[in-house]
Amino acid sequence: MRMLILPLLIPFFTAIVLALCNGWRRTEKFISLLSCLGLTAFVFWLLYYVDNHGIQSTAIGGWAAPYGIAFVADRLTTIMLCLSMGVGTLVLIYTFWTVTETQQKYFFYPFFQIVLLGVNWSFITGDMFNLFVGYEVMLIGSYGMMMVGASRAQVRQTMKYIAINALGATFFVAGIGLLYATVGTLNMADLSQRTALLTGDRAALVTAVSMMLMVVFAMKAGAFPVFFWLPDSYPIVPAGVIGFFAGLLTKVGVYSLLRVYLVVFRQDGHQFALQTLLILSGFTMVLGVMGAMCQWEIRKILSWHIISQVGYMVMGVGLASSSNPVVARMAIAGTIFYIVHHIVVKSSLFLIGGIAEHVVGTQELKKMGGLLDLSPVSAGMFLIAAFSLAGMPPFSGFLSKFVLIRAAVEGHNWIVLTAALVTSFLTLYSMSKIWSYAFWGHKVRETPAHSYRWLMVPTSVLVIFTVGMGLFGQPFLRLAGDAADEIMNPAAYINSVLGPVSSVDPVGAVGPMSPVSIDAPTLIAPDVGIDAAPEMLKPQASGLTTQASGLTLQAVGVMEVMP
Amino acid sequence: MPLIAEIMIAVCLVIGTFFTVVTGIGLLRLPDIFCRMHAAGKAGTLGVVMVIIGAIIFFAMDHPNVAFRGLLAIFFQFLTTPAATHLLARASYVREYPVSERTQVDEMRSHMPSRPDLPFGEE
Amino acid sequence: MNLLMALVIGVLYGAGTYMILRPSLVRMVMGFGLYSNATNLLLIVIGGWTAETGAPFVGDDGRGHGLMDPLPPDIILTAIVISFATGALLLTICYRVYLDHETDNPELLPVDESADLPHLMVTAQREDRAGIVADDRHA
Amino acid sequence: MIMRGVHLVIFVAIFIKALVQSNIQVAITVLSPTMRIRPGFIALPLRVKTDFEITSLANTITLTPGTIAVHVTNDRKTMVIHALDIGADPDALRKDIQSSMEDRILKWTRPASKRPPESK
Amino acid sequence: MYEMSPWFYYVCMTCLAAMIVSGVMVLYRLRIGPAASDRAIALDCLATCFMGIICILSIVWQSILFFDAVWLLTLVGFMGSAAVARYLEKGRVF
Amino acid sequence: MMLSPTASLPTLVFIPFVGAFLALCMGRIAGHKTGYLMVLSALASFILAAMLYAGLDPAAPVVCAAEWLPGVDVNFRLRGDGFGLFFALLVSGIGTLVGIYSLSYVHLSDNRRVARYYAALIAFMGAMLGLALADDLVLLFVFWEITSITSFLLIGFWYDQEIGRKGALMALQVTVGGGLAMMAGFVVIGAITGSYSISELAADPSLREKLVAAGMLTPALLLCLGGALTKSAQMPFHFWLPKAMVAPTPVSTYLHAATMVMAGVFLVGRLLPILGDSPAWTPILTTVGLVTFFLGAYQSLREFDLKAILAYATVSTLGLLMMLYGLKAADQDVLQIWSHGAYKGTLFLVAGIVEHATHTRDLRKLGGLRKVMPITFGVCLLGAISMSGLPPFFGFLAKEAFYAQLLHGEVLHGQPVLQWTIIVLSVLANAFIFAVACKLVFGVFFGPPAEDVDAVDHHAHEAGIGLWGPAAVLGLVALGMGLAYPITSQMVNGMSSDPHAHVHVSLIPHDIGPVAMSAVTVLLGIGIYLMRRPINRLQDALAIIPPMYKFWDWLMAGITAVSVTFSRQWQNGSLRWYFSGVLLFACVLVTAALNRADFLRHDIIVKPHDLYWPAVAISGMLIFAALILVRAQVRLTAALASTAIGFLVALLFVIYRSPDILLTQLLIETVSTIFILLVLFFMPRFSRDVVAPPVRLVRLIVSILVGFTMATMVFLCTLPELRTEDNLGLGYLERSLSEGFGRNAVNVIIVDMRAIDTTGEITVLVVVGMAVFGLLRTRRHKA
Amino acid sequence: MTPHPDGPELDSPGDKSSLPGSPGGPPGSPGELLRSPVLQTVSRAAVPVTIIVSLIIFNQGHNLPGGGFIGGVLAAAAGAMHLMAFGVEGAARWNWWKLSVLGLLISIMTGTVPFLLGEAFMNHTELHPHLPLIGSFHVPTAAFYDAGVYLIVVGMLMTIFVELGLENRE
Ligand code: NA
Ligand code: NA
Repeated sequence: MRMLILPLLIPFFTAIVLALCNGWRRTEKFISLLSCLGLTAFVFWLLYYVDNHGIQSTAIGGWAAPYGIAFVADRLTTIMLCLSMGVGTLVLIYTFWTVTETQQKYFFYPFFQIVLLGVNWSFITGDMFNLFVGYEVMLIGSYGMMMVGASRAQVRQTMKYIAINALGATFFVAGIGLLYATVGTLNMADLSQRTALLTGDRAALVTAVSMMLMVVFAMKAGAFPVFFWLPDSYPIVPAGVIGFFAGLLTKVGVYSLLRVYLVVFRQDGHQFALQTLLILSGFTMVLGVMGAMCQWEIRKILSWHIISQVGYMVMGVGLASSSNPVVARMAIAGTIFYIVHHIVVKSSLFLIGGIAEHVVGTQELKKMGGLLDLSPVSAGMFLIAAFSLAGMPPFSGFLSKFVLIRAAVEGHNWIVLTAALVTSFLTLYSMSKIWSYAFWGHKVRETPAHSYRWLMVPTSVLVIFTVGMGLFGQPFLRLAGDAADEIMNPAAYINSVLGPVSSVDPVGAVGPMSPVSIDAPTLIAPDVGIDAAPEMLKPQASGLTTQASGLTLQAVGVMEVMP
Repeated sequence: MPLIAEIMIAVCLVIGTFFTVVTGIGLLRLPDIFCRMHAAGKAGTLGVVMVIIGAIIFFAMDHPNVAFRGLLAIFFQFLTTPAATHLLARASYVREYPVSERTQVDEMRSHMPSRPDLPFGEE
Repeated sequence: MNLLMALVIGVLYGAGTYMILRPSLVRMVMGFGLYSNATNLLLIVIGGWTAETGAPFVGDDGRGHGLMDPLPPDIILTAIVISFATGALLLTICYRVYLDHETDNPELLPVDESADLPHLMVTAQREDRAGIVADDRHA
Repeated sequence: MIMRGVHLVIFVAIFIKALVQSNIQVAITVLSPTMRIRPGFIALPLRVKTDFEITSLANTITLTPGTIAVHVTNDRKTMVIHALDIGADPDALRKDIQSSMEDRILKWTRPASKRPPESK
Repeated sequence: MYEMSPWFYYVCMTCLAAMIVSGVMVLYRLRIGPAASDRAIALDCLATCFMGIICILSIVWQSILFFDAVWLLTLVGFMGSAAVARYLEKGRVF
Repeated sequence: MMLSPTASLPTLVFIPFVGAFLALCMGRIAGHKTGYLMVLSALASFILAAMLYAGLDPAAPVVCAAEWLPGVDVNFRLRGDGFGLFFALLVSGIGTLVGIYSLSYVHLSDNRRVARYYAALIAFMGAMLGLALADDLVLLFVFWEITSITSFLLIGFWYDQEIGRKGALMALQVTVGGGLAMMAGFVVIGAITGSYSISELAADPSLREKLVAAGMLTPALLLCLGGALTKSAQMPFHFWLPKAMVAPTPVSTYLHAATMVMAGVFLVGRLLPILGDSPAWTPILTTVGLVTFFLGAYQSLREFDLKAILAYATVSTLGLLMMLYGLKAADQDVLQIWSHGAYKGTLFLVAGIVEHATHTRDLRKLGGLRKVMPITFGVCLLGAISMSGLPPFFGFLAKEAFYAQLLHGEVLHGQPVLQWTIIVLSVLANAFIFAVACKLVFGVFFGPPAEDVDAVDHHAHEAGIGLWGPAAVLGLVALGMGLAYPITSQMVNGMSSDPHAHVHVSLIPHDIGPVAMSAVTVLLGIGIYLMRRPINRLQDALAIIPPMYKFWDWLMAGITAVSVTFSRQWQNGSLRWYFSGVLLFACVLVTAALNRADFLRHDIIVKPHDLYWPAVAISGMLIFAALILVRAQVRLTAALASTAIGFLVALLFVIYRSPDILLTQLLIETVSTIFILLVLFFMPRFSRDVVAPPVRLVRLIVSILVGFTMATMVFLCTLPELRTEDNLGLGYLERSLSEGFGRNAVNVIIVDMRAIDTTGEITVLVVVGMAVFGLLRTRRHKA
Repeated sequence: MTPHPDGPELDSPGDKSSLPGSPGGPPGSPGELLRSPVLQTVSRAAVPVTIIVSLIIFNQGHNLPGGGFIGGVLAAAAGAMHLMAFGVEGAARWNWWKLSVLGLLISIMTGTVPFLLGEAFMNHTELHPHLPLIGSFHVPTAAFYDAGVYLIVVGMLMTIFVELGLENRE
């Protein structure tokens, strides 16, 4: 499908045109909006299309994978694209009323498009090194946005942000190099089918390489212990944009964890990486929320909460190490669901924080108060978003936590479950703190400092979404479940990229195997029989057996794990 | 490749290498920065030019465009190395890098009128 | 050969680490330069080496046997450029940070990023309107 | 015009010879165990005027025996050179440079009419 | 590709070794300085040595692919030295 | 329009939510009239619930089920059984009365605030109705948490006052914290049994056996109790309830006396058939219940704030209920809840009236209101007598049944010590309650008013019917249900969570035991009331342990303190620390992974013929140059050493036959040098390393670790045994000329085969250029 | 001041407040020292040659070492030499970043044209244009892509050179 290039091409051209239109303020906004709306429409159509017609891929430049670079759109990718463009467009609209003249003059909108470009790029690419490139494009755009305006704090914190990311980039490239040395390819689908054949020392070495890459993804995701950059840099991101950054940038890391540790690395013993992630997730959750507990600024509190929330998602990825495919599937589906929820909610919270700043002129809780009287609608939106973040029903946060907690329970991961619950409680604590200080209390001023009416429009869309996602979660759960199926069974992914007959035959010591039989060992881990929990597995068992016997390649669509 | 060509190339290489080694030794042995520049600016130039000539001869038959590149290199070498030496030498003098005590005369000093106003402290 | 190169790469990474951990922004940037070089070496090393390997330039027959794997150089080229560009940006920013804070020791920079957070939209807009831009250098 | 071309060729030939000479001289100096050098800075009054001439002279001086051009004064009347071995009489060195280098450069850079008188 | 005479090969390798030795000496000057110009000169000479090394390797391998690096190194060496000279003299390069 | 029973179930739940939404929308215009929405929706729900109750078939209750989240086995399932409908009637009935009461009680100038109040109150009612009728654990949890949220908003009605905010926050945190545990418990149940349906779980023993088999019966119980005990304010989680009394009186009456606090009890009743087999059930619930029962009553006597007194009395009754469930005496749950709801509702509303009239709730300042507020006095008497358990009131019936259960209950049979402990403490607790009832009536309505409260004399007045009417209705319920005990008996047995309940409810005693205990209770109660001052002093002397809420505050303060330390120490802004963290993390991860296989058995032998000697020499120079850079104390030395390193690396690229990157590297290094020189002009000199020796050591160790780790990885990955020869390289070469029209395979890859990589790379370049331009120009313009 | 282990610090420009603003400078000022006919003459010769060579390098990239990036850096290096000799004021008149944006546009367009023609994005092919005088020759479309890269590199490097060169120049 040639059109898969559009999520890159449109931001590209938009960025170029915007750079050339530098100085025409209204034109810039108009073009940005037009481009974002168009691309949003496209990616939502793409989601619909992929959901109905299976995984789509395209060979850039007509060079077939694994030599050329393939762009692949499976459900996970298109979900992420929809999120990035949807939230991106809303935040763009929000910035129309927050961006300053200086910021716009020095390339605010072109950089915005570059960030979108990089984010979309990271989501859609099917090549490890191209993923690195996508990361770098995203990062470079984020550097630009972070310091646009060039205040002292911005420049200083951007310096640290760049430095830490430079460290990450080093490990990324080194890891990719070592991966190529040991596996011999960079295409994700090709890697997937090759690593599945690895055993012994080489498998262990590839695991070590995967751990080196984990530093990068964990860092990008903001996981323990490498989330240093996040609480330091987010508070200086220009208002509005922070909503986008908070929602999307860390999720690129989580997406990569899902993609890389479940699809790309399937060698013997690859669960080690997932188990490590599970351990990290516990720390991430608890420490993230601990960091938030003592903060007195909305942005900082919310920034720290990103970390703890990322902990949940990483927990989901880690829970996928379960040898029980039902649990793994639920964990992955839960993670995807959580990603959707978190992007929406965290973005909306930051946007509301921006509105609060607009109304009372500060972000410091101790100087705020009475927002409930000053701006009741935004107070209501905050209440919904905050309770959603804390996992309270009936909002999306509850459902997402529920699924993950169920996966943790079914996987008997009691410690991480405890961490998740404690985190949830402390999240509520600090959300209620914001509410109590900023929205309750005495009015710090009689009327809003600035008009904020238009800022409510994009914000309310996000808030309505989180309510809708909580009340009518089934379509999302279904989609997340199907996406999880695609991830757990990469055969369809591989076929889509490399064609039904693989263009690179796995040769050498390992011996030829067809891609179909490769999937058997990961789908059903040898130690889990169908009879381990017969009732529980019953509905799935038939689908899985079909898979295991390797009868059908297009099993993804057939498999109906959820009853 | 005819023997004579090999001999010519070998001679060029040996001469070039000799002068390059001389550069290295000179750089280590000569007493001050200005003297060391003599070694660098001259021996370096001739040494590398000879090696390049050797290479040009070697590739002359099969790859004529190497001659073009080689001559380009020689041209650049003659153009730039003395200029670089000149610039560095003056900078060194301006910065008052220590001059060997063997230096006999210094007519430079009188030709630098603005010297007392040097923008740099004695660091 | 690979042990030798592993040694060199290890030394470069170690030296780079030492440089970035020192309290000087310029040294940090140079440390990242070392990292970049080490990574490039790593990439070229994984391409494999034998004395007979040729450069990845195919002849008229279009065959590629006995030639260097061209993918690692390609990766290096992209990575080198990206790290160079990032390094240039970082260097410029380090310069700016020094001008702002009059120290090039990152450990001495203010920790609390909100202490001089001027971009609070409200402030910025006001100053924008007044024609002066938020320069809080001596705030 | 043709004469200037001839002079250029002569200049190049002499220059190459001087280059080799200078290299050998430096090599001998460097390799000699005692290293007998008498370095010094010498001012050289200039007759060349244009940027091109000055640069040619400076490069030539730098590439030839034991001398490097260090400085050209702003009035372009003097060039300071550093010599590895100024010998007993700096004026002899000055005169040598003027006659072997500066005159020959002037011969191919300018038509005879515009040439200043050759040095004695 | 032609089969080069063994003595010629050894001459080349000896020259290569001598070039590398020269490079080491130059690098040592880069280490000890003392003046910044010393180091700049040393770097320039290092580039010169590398030109020699690349030329000789090109001959040994009978490959012209590396030859562009030779004249590039000339330019590069000059750029470096000139920049350092400007830096030392004026502080600013441009 | 007649609704089918199946449809009326969800309708009665959703009516209040629609009402709440309307209240929010119209509140700005309607102002206080929004309260009619409350009355109307409560009444509508009540009527629907009553209709459902009228048509209830105990064997086959009405069920309304719809798919909600089939992906996680969660369904929208409402079930109108007796116990659920009782609760729905309670909620909507008291809701109607509280709505009417609020119309007169709530007076604020801010219409929006009033609207928010009613919206929260109505939404709360909806959530309680949903909770009562939910037949799915997850759905129940959803409604459960909505009650927490709305309760939070209602307690925080006086949000411009510190005390209001604190009370609300504490209530929220405690109940939601427990709720989270409860959710985990529900998930455990659902995950193991595969069903969240309460009725299914209760009816199907095979599902419960799964829990037993998985060993999760008791853990699930403990987790679920986390929610129930906090919500129902059981010791030691009771402390939020008195703090929640800052809420307006209608809220206290409705949420914190009659309905919401009963949710925990209700849940325990729902769980009894599911988790009652757990050996922990009786010990935990009985102990917690008994302690709460006794201490609540005990504490109640200590208080002087009308609402605090009532709050502790409520806590006490909640304990009683828990204890009953602990003793598996589920048959009298409705009896107890109902009687408590009636009299406690009355008393709370009366307290509100008194406060409304006198602007104080302090018993020590009140007194003598009998004459000024005769109707209120009468109503109060109804509630107080019922509370004290005197016939012929409803409270008497409940207490008799309770004592009978203590004497004849099966669980306590054969454990005399335990039985008598419980009996003694229960009698004592009831005596305290009796004394409290006396204290209320006499303290407020008799005796002289305190001198410093002129309010009593000058402003106190009888309330309107809007205020005392609802209270009177409740009080009459307390009286009427006692008088009409045969009907009461039928109803409470029919609605009990125990389908086989047949509690003997009668004003005419048929057993001497309970009557005797009642007599003792009354006598003791009178004694305590008379001795209340010395007892209060004794209580003050005994109060060594700080109140529980302080422990909670300390806990949260402790967590915050840890948080402060953590964020200061961890997120300390030090790049050095950040880098070290990342690097060590990388080393640890890689080493941990490498340790999983024995790589040492691969021979590490230097094969001389494999070494290319120029590479060795260049490597040596490279290491030397790296040392120069590391040791450089002068900036220019460092810059030049960097360049030298770049050149040496370029030379290694020659060895590795890669001319393209050779050229690139040379040029890049030169340009980098120029950049560095450009910037060095502005930067300060390198300072001497001023860091402390330990820091230096750590830095050295980290450097060595990183170098070693990377070297190991490179070495292993390039070992012939471990490196793969089956890579893409040859494929690229073979396609270069034929399909890419170029001999330079690297360039063909760059501009064609993997051109999209290069596109990203050039994008980065462009953006860096623009970013530098923007950064420097912005600041230059400012300067 | 503590002495350095490497002897006196010889590289620092010291107090930069008194530094000359531009090359040259009025007679008698410190900047006067810096007038350099040699550097200017050398760059007059070297800059055009380097730029021509950079174009050659750019052109040969498909079959020999080289390409847009290397050519671009080389051209920018020539630019740097020019700036060193003649100062940044002249070059500062242009917005160099626009050149890089233009280059990006060209590169992307090269990929987009085949996309619009119904093929894969960035599907390169060989063109065989026929021009008067020059005759028929073949150009891989990848060359246009590379030309964009060339412009980008020149634009980006010159931006940074010029902007850093302009810093602190009142
Ligand atoms: Na680099
Ligand atoms: Na590339």
